[in-house]
Amino acid sequence: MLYALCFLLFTIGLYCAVTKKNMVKIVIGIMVMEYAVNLFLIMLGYRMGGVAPIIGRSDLESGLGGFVSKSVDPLPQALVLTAIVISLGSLALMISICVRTYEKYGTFDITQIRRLKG
Amino acid sequence: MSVPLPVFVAIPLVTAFLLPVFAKRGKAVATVLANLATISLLVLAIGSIGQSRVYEVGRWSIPLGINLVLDGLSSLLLLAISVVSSAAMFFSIRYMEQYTARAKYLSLFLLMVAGMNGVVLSGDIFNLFVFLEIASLASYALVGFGCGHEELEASFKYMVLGSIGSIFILFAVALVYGNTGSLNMAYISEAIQSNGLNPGLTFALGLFIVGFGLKAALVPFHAWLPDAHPSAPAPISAMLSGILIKTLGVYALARVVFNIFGISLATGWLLLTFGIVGMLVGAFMAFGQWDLKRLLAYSSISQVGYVMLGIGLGGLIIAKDGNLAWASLAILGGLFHLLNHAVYKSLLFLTSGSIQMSTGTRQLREMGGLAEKLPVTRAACTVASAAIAGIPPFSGFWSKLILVIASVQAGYYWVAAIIVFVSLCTLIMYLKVQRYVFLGELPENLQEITENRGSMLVAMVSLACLCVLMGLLLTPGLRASIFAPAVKVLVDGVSYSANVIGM
Amino acid sequence: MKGMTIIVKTISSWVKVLIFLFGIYIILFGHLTPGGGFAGGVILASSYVLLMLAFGREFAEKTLSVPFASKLDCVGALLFAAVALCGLLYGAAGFFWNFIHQKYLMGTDYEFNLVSAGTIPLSNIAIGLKVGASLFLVILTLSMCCKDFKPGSTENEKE
Amino acid sequence: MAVFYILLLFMIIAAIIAVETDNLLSSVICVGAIGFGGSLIFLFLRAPDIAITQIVVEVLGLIILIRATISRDRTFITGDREFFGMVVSVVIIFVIFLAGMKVFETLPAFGTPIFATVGDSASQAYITEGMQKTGAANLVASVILDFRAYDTLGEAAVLFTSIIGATVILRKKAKKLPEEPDQ
Repeated sequence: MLYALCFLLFTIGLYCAVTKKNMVKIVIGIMVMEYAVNLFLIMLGYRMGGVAPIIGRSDLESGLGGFVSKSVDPLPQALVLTAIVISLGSLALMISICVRTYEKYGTFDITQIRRLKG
Repeated sequence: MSVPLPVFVAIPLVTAFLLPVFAKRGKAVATVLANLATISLLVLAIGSIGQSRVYEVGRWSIPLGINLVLDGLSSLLLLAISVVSSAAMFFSIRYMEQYTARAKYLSLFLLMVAGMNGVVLSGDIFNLFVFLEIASLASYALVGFGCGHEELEASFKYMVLGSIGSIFILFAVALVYGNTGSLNMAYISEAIQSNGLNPGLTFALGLFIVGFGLKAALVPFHAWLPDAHPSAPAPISAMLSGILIKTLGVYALARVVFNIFGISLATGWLLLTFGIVGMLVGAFMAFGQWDLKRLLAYSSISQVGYVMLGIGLGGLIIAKDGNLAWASLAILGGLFHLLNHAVYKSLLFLTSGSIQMSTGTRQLREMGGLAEKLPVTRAACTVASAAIAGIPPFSGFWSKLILVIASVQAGYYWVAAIIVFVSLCTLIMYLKVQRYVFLGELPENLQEITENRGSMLVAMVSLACLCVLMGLLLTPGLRASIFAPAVKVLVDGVSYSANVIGM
Repeated sequence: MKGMTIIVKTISSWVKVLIFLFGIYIILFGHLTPGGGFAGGVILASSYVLLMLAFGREFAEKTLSVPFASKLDCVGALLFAAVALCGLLYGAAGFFWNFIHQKYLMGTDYEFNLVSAGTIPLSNIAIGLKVGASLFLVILTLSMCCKDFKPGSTENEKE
Repeated sequence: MAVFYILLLFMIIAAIIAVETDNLLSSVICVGAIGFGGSLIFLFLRAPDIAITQIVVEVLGLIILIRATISRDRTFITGDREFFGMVVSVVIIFVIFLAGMKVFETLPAFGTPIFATVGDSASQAYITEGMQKTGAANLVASVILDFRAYDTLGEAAVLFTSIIGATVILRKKAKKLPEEPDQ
């Protein structure tokens, strides 16, 4: 059920990116999709009643067994860290294209930015 | 000579990191460094033909770490990338004099090359996504490099569709991880073979097809290509049309469909349909264009259709348990066409850049009679047009012939008919280019123009020579070392995992 | 952009130092506690962004000029690539090999020390430098573009 | 468990407002709300690294977005694209949504991660041997900077690309005559 809500967030983003005609709104839609995917990845690695994948001194002293049976999955967290930075990079590039386009055309409305046919 | 595989990524990446330091002074140094990087990649790519290796990054055995896989298909793509990128890089020495920010241009160019090499070599599905993002982001920025109205509009459109494609791919990666618990392609493939496809994995496959289809501009997803490719500077158009859509789209799709999920009847038909629809739509749309580069861009859609047709037909025959010899022939046709198209389409875009730099226009109606003024460009353009239209001694003829033979042998006569028909359309299209650009009356305002000199000529002439000689790649010795391993990778399908884990 | 009132300026000049130190802490202890190169780098960048918002763009540019930031960006990326390439010194299979840990520190009793984990802290520092410089650069360029901006007046550049 | 539902519903409501409001500035602020909600969820999902990164990235991302929209949202752009295309895309999205609903039944139930059920998974090895093999107590750091450091190199390159790309797109003068020197 939580997965489904997460997918709903994804679809809202997709809807925004596909149907809106304001450039910034399109960017926002893409950002929402990225949040949803990141959240989905982290959820995949969650363990009920788990602990963060960081080993403390007490864990080491009492043997790693307790930690191993409770830790959540560190791999999706590493992937999401990468994905967050990638999305920040593409956000920066996208916003600079938007700003520059606004400077040229004086509007964010993509129906008025139509020099190219097709 | 066997170099460690990460060198293919490290050389362009480190050079790209180094170049912006030369921003103010030393533009010449930056240019020389960038050219050295692409040429050394070319040498390494030629040296790696026929090898197959696995490299474990950080000495972590899979699945702990990431592995890089060099097999026949990867080395074919590496060769194509390095040939096109060194020609385009050499061409841009003179061509990019029209633009500012030279060092940043070179840096972005090399980042794009690094991204493509990373995609081709990667054996890990998430790593493939990361490098795909590098190449895509660099190409979004390069499409908008001119900062004019059209460039920015095309760049935004490309970036939105490309980002949606990337997110679909990431979502598919997440689903695959959730269902198999692994990110390594070989392990995923193994898990799918032992547990079978469940609805989650099928949905992930669908997302992969849409995502890579957006990158490859397969027909329902092609809306960005006719805007983005003409708007970029000519060497970048050559890179985008020549190699980027094939690496990020066709290669990645073929790898995922054939080697990870395993080809099935439905995916075989789907790829074949993508190919045929792309061929027809691209050819018809190209007829009506009066903008030279836009015509070339639509023609790219049609030519990528040929590649998809070859691969899809081969997959279909494999899925139907047909004769494997025919399947390999169809895939050979597709891959040979991929290599051919990389060479002649980039040559055509380079000649269009040369024409645009001389005349200052891209509109076919405003040109004419340039044959005397631009003799070398004309010769190169004629060679490339003959090759793309499939006139016998040139390379395009052989790949189309192989595709026709394969489809006739496998009993798909209608496919063969479509191939011949689209080939005729292509011929007419390029006759139109020849007629309006090089023949006819020379307009008043173009009396003074002269042929471009220097690096642009060298790049065009060397690609034209390659274009003439490409037919030789089908001689048995070269074919066995270049194409046979690549075809074998796709025909073997999911035994990829056993090969990689065993290597 | 001239900057904000004196209250904001005074507070932010104090807070800026704290944020900067916090960023350095996050980077250095990335292998022991939550955080790491990316988070720390972004925090470093945000300390400069705070300076820019409070004092105006010119002041921030004076503290960290654009060419210098772009050099730092390149240096950070090169350092990270160098960490990767250093592994190659120990044989052709050593790309990204954690040579310090595997060769020198393995088996010694050094857990939870700052110098544990071999190349990981080095990579964290390189990435922190890179991320901080590049994000500061992005915001600076974006605000430079906004400076002489008048809505509707598209420039008459010859295309 | 309930906290996840509450936070996710909060994020979804914020997303709907961000999508549907006409004022760009409020839309951007709602994006910030989604991001902070996401950061809280990450904290509850035992991912403190991600929570920290998400929150600081969110701050910078908001500054970038506000830079882009401030003083530019005077022209309210209302309405959507042409009706027919809109209907088609909404139908396609709805179909994707319905197809996706089926998919989540095949995943392991929430709270039982896949790595615990697969025998030779990488994550299990990271948890049991990661500390000893890399020496880092933070296993996420050991994964991103040692086991999968090659990904991180790619990620640094992505950031580098986007920064170079942004400065290229925003430069003042793009074209010049071939003979003219670069400034």
